[in-house]
Amino acid sequence: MNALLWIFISALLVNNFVLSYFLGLCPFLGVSGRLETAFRLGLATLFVMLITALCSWLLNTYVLIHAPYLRIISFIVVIASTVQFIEMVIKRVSPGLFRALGIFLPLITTNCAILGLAIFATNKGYGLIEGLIYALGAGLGFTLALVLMAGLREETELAPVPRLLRGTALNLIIAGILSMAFMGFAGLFSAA
Amino acid sequence: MSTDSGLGLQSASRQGREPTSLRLILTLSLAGLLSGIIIVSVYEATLPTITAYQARMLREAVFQVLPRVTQSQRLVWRDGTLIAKDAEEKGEAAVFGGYDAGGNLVGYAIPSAGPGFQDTITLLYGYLPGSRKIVGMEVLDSRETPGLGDKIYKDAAFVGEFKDLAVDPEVRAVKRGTGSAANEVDAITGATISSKAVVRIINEGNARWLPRLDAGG
Amino acid sequence: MIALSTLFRRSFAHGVHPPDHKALTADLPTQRIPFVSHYVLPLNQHLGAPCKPVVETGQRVERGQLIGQPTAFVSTSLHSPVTGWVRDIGRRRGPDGDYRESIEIEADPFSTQRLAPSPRPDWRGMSVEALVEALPHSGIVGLGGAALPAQVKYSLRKGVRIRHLIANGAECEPYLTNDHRVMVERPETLLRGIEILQTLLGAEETIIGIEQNKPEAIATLRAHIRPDQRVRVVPLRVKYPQGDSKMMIRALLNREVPAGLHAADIGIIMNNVSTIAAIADWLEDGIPYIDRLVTVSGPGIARPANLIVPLGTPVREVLRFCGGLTEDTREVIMGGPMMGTPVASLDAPILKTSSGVLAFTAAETARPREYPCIRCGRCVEACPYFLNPSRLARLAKARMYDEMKRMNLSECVECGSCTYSCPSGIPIVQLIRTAKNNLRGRKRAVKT
Amino acid sequence: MPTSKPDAYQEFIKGLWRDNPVFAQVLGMCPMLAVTNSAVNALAMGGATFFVLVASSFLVSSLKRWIPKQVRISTYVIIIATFVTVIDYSLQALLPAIHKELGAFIPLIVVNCMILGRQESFASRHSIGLAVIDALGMAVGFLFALLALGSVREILGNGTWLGLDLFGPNFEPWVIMVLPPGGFLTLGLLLLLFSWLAERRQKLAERLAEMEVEGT
Amino acid sequence: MKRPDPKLLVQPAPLLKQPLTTSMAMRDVLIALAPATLAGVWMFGLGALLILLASIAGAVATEWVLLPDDERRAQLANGSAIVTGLLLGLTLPPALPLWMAFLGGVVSIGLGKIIWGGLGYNLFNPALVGRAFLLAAFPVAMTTWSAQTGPTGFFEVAASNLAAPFMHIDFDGVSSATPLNLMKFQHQSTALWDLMIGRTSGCIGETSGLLLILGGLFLAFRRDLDWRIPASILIAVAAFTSLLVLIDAERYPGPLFSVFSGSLLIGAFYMASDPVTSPLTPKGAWIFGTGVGLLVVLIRVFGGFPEGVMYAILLMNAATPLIDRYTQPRVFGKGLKSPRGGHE
Repeated sequence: MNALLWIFISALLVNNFVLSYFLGLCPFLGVSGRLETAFRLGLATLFVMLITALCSWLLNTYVLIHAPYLRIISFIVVIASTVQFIEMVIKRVSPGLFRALGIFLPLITTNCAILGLAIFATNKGYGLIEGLIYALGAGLGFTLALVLMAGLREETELAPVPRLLRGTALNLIIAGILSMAFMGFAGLFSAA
Repeated sequence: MSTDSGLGLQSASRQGREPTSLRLILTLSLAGLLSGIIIVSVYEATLPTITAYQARMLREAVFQVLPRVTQSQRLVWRDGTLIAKDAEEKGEAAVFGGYDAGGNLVGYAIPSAGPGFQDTITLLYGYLPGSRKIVGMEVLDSRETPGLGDKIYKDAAFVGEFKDLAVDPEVRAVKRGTGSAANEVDAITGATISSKAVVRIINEGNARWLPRLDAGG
Repeated sequence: MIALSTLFRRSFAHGVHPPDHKALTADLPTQRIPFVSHYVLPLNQHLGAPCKPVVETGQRVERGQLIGQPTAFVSTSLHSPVTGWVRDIGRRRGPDGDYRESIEIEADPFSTQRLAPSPRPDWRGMSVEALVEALPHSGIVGLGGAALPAQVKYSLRKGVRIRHLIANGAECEPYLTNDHRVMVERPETLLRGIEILQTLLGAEETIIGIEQNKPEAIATLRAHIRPDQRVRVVPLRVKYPQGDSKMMIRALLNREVPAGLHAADIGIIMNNVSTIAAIADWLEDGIPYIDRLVTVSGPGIARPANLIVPLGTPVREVLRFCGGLTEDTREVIMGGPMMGTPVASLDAPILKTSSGVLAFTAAETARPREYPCIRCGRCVEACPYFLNPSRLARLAKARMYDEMKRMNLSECVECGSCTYSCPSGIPIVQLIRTAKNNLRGRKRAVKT
Repeated sequence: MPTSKPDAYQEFIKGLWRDNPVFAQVLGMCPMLAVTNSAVNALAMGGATFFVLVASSFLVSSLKRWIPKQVRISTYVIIIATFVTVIDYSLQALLPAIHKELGAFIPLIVVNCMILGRQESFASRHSIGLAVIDALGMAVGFLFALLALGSVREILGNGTWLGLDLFGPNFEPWVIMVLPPGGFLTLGLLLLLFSWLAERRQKLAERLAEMEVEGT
Repeated sequence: MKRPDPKLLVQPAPLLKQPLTTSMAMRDVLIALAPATLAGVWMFGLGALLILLASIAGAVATEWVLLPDDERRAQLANGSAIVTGLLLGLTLPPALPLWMAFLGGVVSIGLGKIIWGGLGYNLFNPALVGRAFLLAAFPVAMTTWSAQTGPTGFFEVAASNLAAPFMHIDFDGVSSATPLNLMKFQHQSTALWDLMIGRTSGCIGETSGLLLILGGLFLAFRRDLDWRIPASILIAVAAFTSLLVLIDAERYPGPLFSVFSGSLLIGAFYMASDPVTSPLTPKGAWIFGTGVGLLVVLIRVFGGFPEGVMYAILLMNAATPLIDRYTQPRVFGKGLKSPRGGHE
């Protein structure tokens, strides 16, 4: 139980995918302009992460044990096709959800946070449950970082930010400060 | 932003007519085949070097934590006994037996991992079943704070604490200068959490392995 | 104990406490200013459509004679404040420096200036609809500042039953004491007007809300209310903007008028005490609205006063009557200091809405340098409508007007509490006004 | 993107500065920030990316006639993933110490938007020669950016450069620089520097143009 | 009418103005901090004073260099850079090298304020941005505490204070554990009265609990801060720690210790309540303060650091735009059932 809690907290806060591992920076900087979209992208990513955790566990357990050299290629192929498949299913089953998440799904394919999740979970040797908890923490952590960032960025739009800084430079510095703030979570529950 | 400019979703209308599905599948299969060939050949070419390197690193680590050892053997716990097993299997924990030149068992190198200050700390420590002592510790992997937490492997004094450490009743980390008992480790000033994490990871390793080693050794 | 009772007086939430400065004029009886030679009467002294002149240049007019008639439902009449001749009909500078179509009248210096009798309607047995028909002929507008033609409030939606009539005697703007003088000097007229309106509307009760810094008005009115009249005087906490109709209703009846609706929609009609007195003058004596009660005050005025001023009198003449401006005067305001407008020229005429003429010196007009908003939240705690002025101002500066609309920009009544309380000296109300104008302009552009 | 008369030199040079994938296009940041806590790691990551980009561009441009557009992205991904696997194993065999440092981030080259972007927008539309030159330019630009970032972080964060001790043993390192916040902050400030330089250059060019007009 | 009309001003309404300015608010903060500052200097000696001066100098110099010429005078005059520098200095350990304090001031203003567009637009507390930077950059120097010098050693400036820039610092013999360190790593409590009057080691300005409360009450009285924020922080900390004490009184620190130890009071009264970086709405203020309080206890008790006030405030700063957004009070007259189908 404690181990699972730590896996969750670690992925959510201590080793936040974006702020500590720099994963998923493209969407983090690209789609954090508006709070609504940021939140939706976060949820879509969380969803795909959970599916990816499942798939990568299946791959690890049944395929890659025999052919470890196919790791990278099989992960990326599985992620891409999963995203495509999910897209089709959502479109068929829930058009409302599709309208909400649809445009983000293709973006998620090239989100390194997803591939990173699969690779890290493999490297850490997580089982199915641990992998799912890890994905849950990572996805929620990604959403948290994205939503916080979006809130801050919407605010900076009203500010007389120096012209040369406006855009990615400022966003990176904001991310840096956020990342400093998240350092406060270091060691959280590790001694529990 | 970046993906737009990067992926450039503009349609490239080079092909005149629609290719058949068969052709699409064929193309992808060919690509897969090609990539498979490349990957497998590189894998085959590099595998011996990689395995050799990994084995050497592991051996060196074992030698590091166990003195007077010249060879080691991977051991797994199965059906109440320790058996020698070189092939790794998923989900199966192992220790390394260290033997001297005469083939006599000197001690065990026990790997253990657990949460540290920042991320998981993986370490290996040497244990002598005869005297119930830890005789060496090496951190294999960690992301502790540079300059502070990383003293768990950079600070010779701290690493030295594990050169002669009793495991009974349980290893304890105490403030520097106050520890005198055989089972006490002086924590690093300013990196108490990391020091305590190391001790806890060792205790966890002990809890998992010592009963087995004492029983099946 | 007064302080303690103040604390528990009924009021609305939020608001500000500017010093009231009413002692300068509160006890000065009203005086009639002598007639002057020229009067300028803009045709739109009220909200809605300007009235249409019914006189020609050169024509002789009597005091009280109709010179402009309403052109729409939201419009009202204009009567000559003097006996004399129409000199010109053309564009003249209004108080805020804009040019308005106006009738200029030269007073007949030898006239006795007797009021020409107007045909007055008989209010007894009148229906509310008939009242709405009659009021445009009086020229009366809401004298609390809105300048909405008086009949508009009384055109009730179908099925609405009025339970309460509220007489607004709050007079929450600092310096102004003209409503106060009406209540002190003409309680019978006011109560008569209340009786008439209460009867016509079939209202159960009338409440006169008065800020408790006017104890004389409270006492006088209480003394004059007959036991058979269902009228109460309720003292209110001294707080700006207590006179805002929705805040007044909140304070008196603890009811919230839903956004986008009017008081009448929830069965309440509220009029300023001066308006009610003017309605009584019209219905009882046939006096149209030609004289305005003006408080002349402020540190720049030699002799502050409460004056009865014929409409159209130039501010210069009003000031001259009060001994002129002091040397250090920097600003002359028409209306109250919170919502009034500074005049660009002393030639500006007194309008139906000119409740005050205030002269401010450098001490009052000095503005600290504007600093960026530090989100201290004083404006948020000041806004009686629970808006977020800090954010609205920030959005206005970034020209994000649509976002402002989402933040309920339209609910702002521009009372000025936020700007008053802002330590960074940000002209929040002005920014809000700009945004409203911009949105309005855009809507118009879409329509055409 | 395709110019009417592509000039090989121009194609190469643009990736270095004007269209620098990191500083100008802000692409491929995920692997970049994570591994640039030292110049050596930055070089290794840059080198790996260099190999993957150039090799993929070569292959894609030479195969472009046979790749149907419906499956082109999938094919590119397969090609890129193949080369990433190749470099992953090669590094593991040849430079095991560095591979241990870069660890999980080598596979992430697959999703470096910059690489896929070059295939889609350039390599698939140009001749082999141009594609390779473009890839070389971009890869060198990427390497340069990584090195710049890694150098700043290593020098301040560790007092060394490429492992060489710069300030002697008494240097007090700025640990934050090798931690995640340092990556964000350094890249942000480098971007600021880049846009400042770019603006200054543009102003200079405008001034020169004005002077020329006056001169004629 | 001999005298010409005066030149009339035409300003937009309202034409009255509350006599209150931003620089007055900043002056209030300086006044409120004065007792604790003096106490800190008295207890930790001349070195502490030098640190305060260095961090203020860093802040003011950065503002001077980075502001455009026409803004300088006005921005410096409002005193916000001095407040930032002083607040930063008060949260630094007394043995810190002066150059680090100066660097902290530079970062506070540079990354904490200027890049956001200057005063009023920064989304994180500038002093804490500077401090977080220093703590991440120089973890050892920032967590080495010296004992109080007392009046006799007032003029003895520690060698570490005067360390050369960029050079390694020798902290031999200056180490002394703070109450929070003692609690976290050795489960030792400190006498409450010592905590209240500041007879402990710690950051320069954080030790004198009672003086900090005094200044905080002054600010609350002057309405320079939203009393809800410090109130909710203290309530949350006290409530959370009481709960923990109920679970295991041996293991967890009690509420009074938690409130008076570390930088909780200076953080609650002077940093979390910084209006620029905290929510505007009353409900938001409660949420913000409660969040800070919970995070402080979470980090102190379950996290890796003995002290979490700085991180807690920075994290809640990051959440402030979101809090503000979802706690807008109901606008007057909105959201009511409109009788008889209103015409909205």
